[in-house]
Amino acid sequence: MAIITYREALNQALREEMRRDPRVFLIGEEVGVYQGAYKVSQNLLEEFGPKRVVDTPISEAGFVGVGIGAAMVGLRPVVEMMTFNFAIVALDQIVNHAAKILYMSGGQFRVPMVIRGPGGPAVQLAAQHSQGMESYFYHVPGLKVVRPSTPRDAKGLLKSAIRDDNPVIFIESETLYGTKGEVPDDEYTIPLGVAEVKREGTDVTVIGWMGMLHRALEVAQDLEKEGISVEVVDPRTLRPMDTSTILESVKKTHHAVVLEAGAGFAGLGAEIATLITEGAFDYLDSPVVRVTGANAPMPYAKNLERAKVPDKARIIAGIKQALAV
Amino acid sequence: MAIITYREALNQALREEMRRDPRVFLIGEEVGVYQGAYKVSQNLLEEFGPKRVVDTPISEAGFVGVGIGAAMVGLRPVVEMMTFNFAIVALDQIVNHAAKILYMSGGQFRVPMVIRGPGGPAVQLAAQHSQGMESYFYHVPGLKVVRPSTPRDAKGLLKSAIRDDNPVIFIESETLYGTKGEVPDDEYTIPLGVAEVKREGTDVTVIGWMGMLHRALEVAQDLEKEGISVEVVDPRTLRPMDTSTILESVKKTHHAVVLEAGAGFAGLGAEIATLITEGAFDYLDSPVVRVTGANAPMPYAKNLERAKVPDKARIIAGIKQALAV
Amino acid sequence: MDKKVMVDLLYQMLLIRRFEEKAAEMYAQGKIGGFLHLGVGMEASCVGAISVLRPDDYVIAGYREHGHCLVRGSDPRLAMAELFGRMDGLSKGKGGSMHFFDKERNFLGGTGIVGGQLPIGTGVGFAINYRGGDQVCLCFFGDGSVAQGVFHESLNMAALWKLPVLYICENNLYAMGTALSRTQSVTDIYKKAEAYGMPGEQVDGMDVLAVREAVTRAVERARREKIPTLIETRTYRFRGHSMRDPAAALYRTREEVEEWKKSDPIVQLWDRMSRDGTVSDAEYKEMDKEISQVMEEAVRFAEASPEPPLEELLTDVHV
Amino acid sequence: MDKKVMVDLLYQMLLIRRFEEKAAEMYAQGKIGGFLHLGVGMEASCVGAISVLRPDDYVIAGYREHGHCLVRGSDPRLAMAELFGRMDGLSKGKGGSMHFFDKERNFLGGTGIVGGQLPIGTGVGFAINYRGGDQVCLCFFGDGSVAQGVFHESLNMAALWKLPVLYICENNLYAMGTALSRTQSVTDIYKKAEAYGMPGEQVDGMDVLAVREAVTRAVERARREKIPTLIETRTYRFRGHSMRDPAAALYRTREEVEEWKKSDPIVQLWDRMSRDGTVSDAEYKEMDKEISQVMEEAVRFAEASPEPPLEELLTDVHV
Ligand SMILES: Cc1ncc(C[n+]2csc(CCOP(=O)(O)OP(=O)(O)O)c2C)c(N)n1
Ligand SMILES: Cc1ncc(C[n+]2csc(CCOP(=O)(O)OP(=O)(O)O)c2C)c(N)n1
Ligand SMILES: [Mg+2]
Ligand SMILES: [Mg+2]
Repeated sequence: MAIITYREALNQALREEMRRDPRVFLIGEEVGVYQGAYKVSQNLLEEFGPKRVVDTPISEAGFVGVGIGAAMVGLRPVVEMMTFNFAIVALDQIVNHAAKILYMSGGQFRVPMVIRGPGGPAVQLAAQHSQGMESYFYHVPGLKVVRPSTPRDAKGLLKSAIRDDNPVIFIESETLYGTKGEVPDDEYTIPLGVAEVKREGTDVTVIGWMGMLHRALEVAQDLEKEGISVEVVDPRTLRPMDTSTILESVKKTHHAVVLEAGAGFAGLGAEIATLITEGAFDYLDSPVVRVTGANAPMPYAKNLERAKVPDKARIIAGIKQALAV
Repeated sequence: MAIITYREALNQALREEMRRDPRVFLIGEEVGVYQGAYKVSQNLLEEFGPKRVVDTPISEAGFVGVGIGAAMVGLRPVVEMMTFNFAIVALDQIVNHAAKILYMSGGQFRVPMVIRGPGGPAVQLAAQHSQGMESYFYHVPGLKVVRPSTPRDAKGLLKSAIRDDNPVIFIESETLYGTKGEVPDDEYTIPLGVAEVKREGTDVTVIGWMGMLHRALEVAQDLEKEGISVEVVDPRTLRPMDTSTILESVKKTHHAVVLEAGAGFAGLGAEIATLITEGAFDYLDSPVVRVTGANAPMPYAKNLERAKVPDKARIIAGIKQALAV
Repeated sequence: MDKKVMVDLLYQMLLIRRFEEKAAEMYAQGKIGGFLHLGVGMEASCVGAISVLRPDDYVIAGYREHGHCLVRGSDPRLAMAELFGRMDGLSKGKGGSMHFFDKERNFLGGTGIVGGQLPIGTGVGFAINYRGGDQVCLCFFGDGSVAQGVFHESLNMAALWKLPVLYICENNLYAMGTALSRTQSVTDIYKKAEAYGMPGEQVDGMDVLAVREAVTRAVERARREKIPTLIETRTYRFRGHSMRDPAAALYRTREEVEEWKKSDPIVQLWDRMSRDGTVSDAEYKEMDKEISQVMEEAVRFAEASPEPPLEELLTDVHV
Repeated sequence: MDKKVMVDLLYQMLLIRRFEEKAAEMYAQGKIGGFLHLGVGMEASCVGAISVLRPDDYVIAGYREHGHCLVRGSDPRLAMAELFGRMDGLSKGKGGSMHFFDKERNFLGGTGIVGGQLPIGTGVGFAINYRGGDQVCLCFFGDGSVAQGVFHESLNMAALWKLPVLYICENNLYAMGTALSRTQSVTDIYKKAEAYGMPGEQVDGMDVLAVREAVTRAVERARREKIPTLIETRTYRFRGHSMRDPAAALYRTREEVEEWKKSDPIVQLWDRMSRDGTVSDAEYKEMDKEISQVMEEAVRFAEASPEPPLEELLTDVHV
């Protein structure tokens, strides 16, 4: 298996799917000449030309709508959001149109499109460029939402997302683009809606994704030395959620901690905690613990930014709270 | 006490606050000449003139931004969303600007504005006009979110919202505008962030708001005959949530049911259920039960629409599940 | 002009008129719920424009789209069943009046969000070019929609990328209760085309032949040269904004309405054809009778169609 | 023109230039993080425009707003401390480069969302009229921002309601890596004013006096007659989009950059003033030295300022 970056994995997925299916095209700000704001689309313009790698004006609502229209008549657009912070100006197109057209048309019109780009906390980009904007999508019937945390998942899930006949929100991470990992040499896909146990353990289940997942894995290693065995579950697709993999783990460990980089109130962590409580109440030895970001916009100052997102110490404290040790 | 409609209560609140404070003005689509799409602003143009009752083009992002700019330099706008379904095209202004400017400016600029209008399910308006669009706001630090369920609350809370120095999302309901209730004759306000026990009971706590609250109150009456005593709590302000009133009730009843008209996944019901589980785990005799709308866009057909939102039978079933009877 | 074409235009306009009158009647009887926005008085615009198209062209519109869907060839029975919220409706009763869709006829809706169709129609034009076709897409919207940001974003992209899209603004002078002059600083909508370097044209939207002619030219330009056009059809709705605004009296005078009714597009065309001798009184009456029967049948069909089964609540959420 | 005014214009441009050069240096040293968008080369636009204002007028801009804030009179020490993320920064270090705000100087930000400032600036104009004042609001944005829907919505409202707002498009020909001709079908931005019935004007954005003159006229029109204006200043950024695009080589040639550098606004004005004898070489050097000292002091101040205390994480979320 090759070891490549998360960015390269995404690039490969795009390239392979564009080679496989001429209906797939990439559209967004700076995806072509500039090779992508975060270089995910590096060299794609060169290979596929400006017809299939389309630079747009700064009109997110407009070009998401272009994707929807193209999808309705048979193409398979991949729309890049430079970051998901900007998806908010296109939210009406995503939520009121892409997500609902299949339903409103009684099943007549499909909208097979992927909207992808980085989201979640970045580094010193402050309140408008570093936030959990994605929270809204989780709630919307008609959407699928994917959050890949490793190069392997990024590639396999993006390929599945592109082949899916529904609108898929695919949210990457600025802080993960440069991270490396093993990726199979042969072609593969990873199905949407399937969680993965990223580390096995017996004492407590920690659920996390993106940056939080990696922090959880570090913490698990640290706690092993203290004799605490942490199982780490990565939902990978957050909508629809693979509840059974999570419940299976919790039924084994009897304790659960949910991590969330964004503000906690009304975040997805609450849903996961509730799913666990509903599905494994009698197995739980203690209430599910949420470890979440502070209830504030993201500050610019380094020290405040560090305090905003859960760090290892807070995750460890959360685990110990769950275990009451 | 006078008995007036929810609509009249809102109209009185607007009128009184506009009389009290010349900085308060109303802006939005059809608020003036047309007297409001739902007639909440009836006769305000007549009394206050076009300077203070401002009809706008259909530019929600634009006129929400106008409200923000005006608020930053000292006015106190009340921005009407014809319905909150349309707030989604203005979401960037609300979430990235109104909610964050105080923080990003290090406390320099306040944005004292109210964005109000109806939200939630309506009657046979289908997927785009009848939905829980408000879900997103609950998650955003910097916003307050109010959902008044009675004429008394509508008036008292709107007056507080207008006097609040923060951006307040104030979501009314098309299905409640015509409902009547007692409203104090003397001037009064109801503080934001304070829940109310709308009905006392001893066996189970039901938490609901808007249409769901009224359904819960009916159910409580029905169940009384069966010897089940239901306490009904109305959070009134959903952000910030008055968790202590809810916990107090649950600690008394040991059972809780959360109602939500919208789709359940990642909805506010999950947050409330989690807050209860976190805060009263040892008092709970059974897991918190959520009774929520179906996981689908809103259909137009009457029979499907009826099936989409929790009815009395489903609420009763939820309560009995919680009580294991 | 070809007699057959003219008779067809008359037929289409009358069909739409009678369909909507029947819908209003059914709404009053409580058979139809929610919002019902009628285009009575505005038929020349959608009929004149859409009559120009080939079957493989595309049409997209807003929530006042019954006419656009019907002239595209959709079955009035399925349309009526949709309004009734029944399983045989165009969208299985899940969409209702604001969400007519007909995939077989390349009719893409039907949106309740003012302006929401503009970027989507633009995307259809994008797809046409992508596939190397010579179809066109007609994208209809109201004068009120011009104030939305997506109008601007869409026209810029269409001009920039040379997309075969006609943006047809059905300017009925009001957006709900707001007169055009109170929502737009420049009330000649077609002039806004200049800001995008796109041809713009204003046309009498009560004259079906004038609309047809202007659209024919613009369609040719789009098909052959990939040039988009902004067309403004000046028209008027004889009724309120929706059935919930029956009197429409808060924002316009009875005189104004009466004045506009004098240029009723159906009466105008019929007058002309009867003057020309293209169609006799008897023929017209016969046509109207036939159409009325179609509507009776549509209502019968809709009444007879079952409510969607409850499983439908959860189908079509995902493919 | 008054010598004092000219010297001040020169001083302001140089102050901004040296501030940003210092910021770039500090960024390279890791003292500043996140995005840092510099306006080096574009100083004539903000200085020429804002120098016209009264203290009670208002200014709002985007994320490339250091210059706008400084020429408004903000203390470079506080600005530098903001970039350092320190408690004495303009926004207590919570905002950073993209979120300069200075309430005392009616400087309203500072937004990272392309076009986000346009409706807010429009609202400031609304408030001015509401209170019956004669102030104006200058609302700055880039050429890329013109494609956003809020541009269209804002200009329409401003023209419709006669708001005293100047919309100043700082057209540096690129939005990140995208040349203007690849984002706009009409690349003369000022012509878009016509669609709103608003005066539009294009001006050489490398010539501070030309900018000042055009803005003076437009400000008068806004103050006295409540007429908004769209002004396009043709300018150029000498550096990349942000510090993360140092070479800016993917989308423009070195020759193009060199060509534009010949019309460096500071060099231009200084040349002219030295030719006129308004300012001598020695005086200019003295000015530059003084400014350099201001920057050294700003850095010292920023370094010395403490990080915000941790409580600040949760303050200013609500009033
Ligand atoms: C984004 C959005 N804002 C507001 C509304 C409410 N609304 C529905 S129709 C309408 C008026 C639209 O007028 P126009 O575009 O002229 O179309 P017409 O009704 O005249 O055909 C408004 C404001 C909406 N549906 N969507
Ligand atoms: C809504 C939104 N979309 C995209 C971006 C990413 N972005 C930041 S700056 C920029 C280019 C803006 O160009 P222009 O308006 O010309 O201003 P300039 O940078 O040239 O000063 C883009 C696309 C953003 N910040 N906000
Ligand atoms: Mg209209
Ligand atoms: Mg630019």
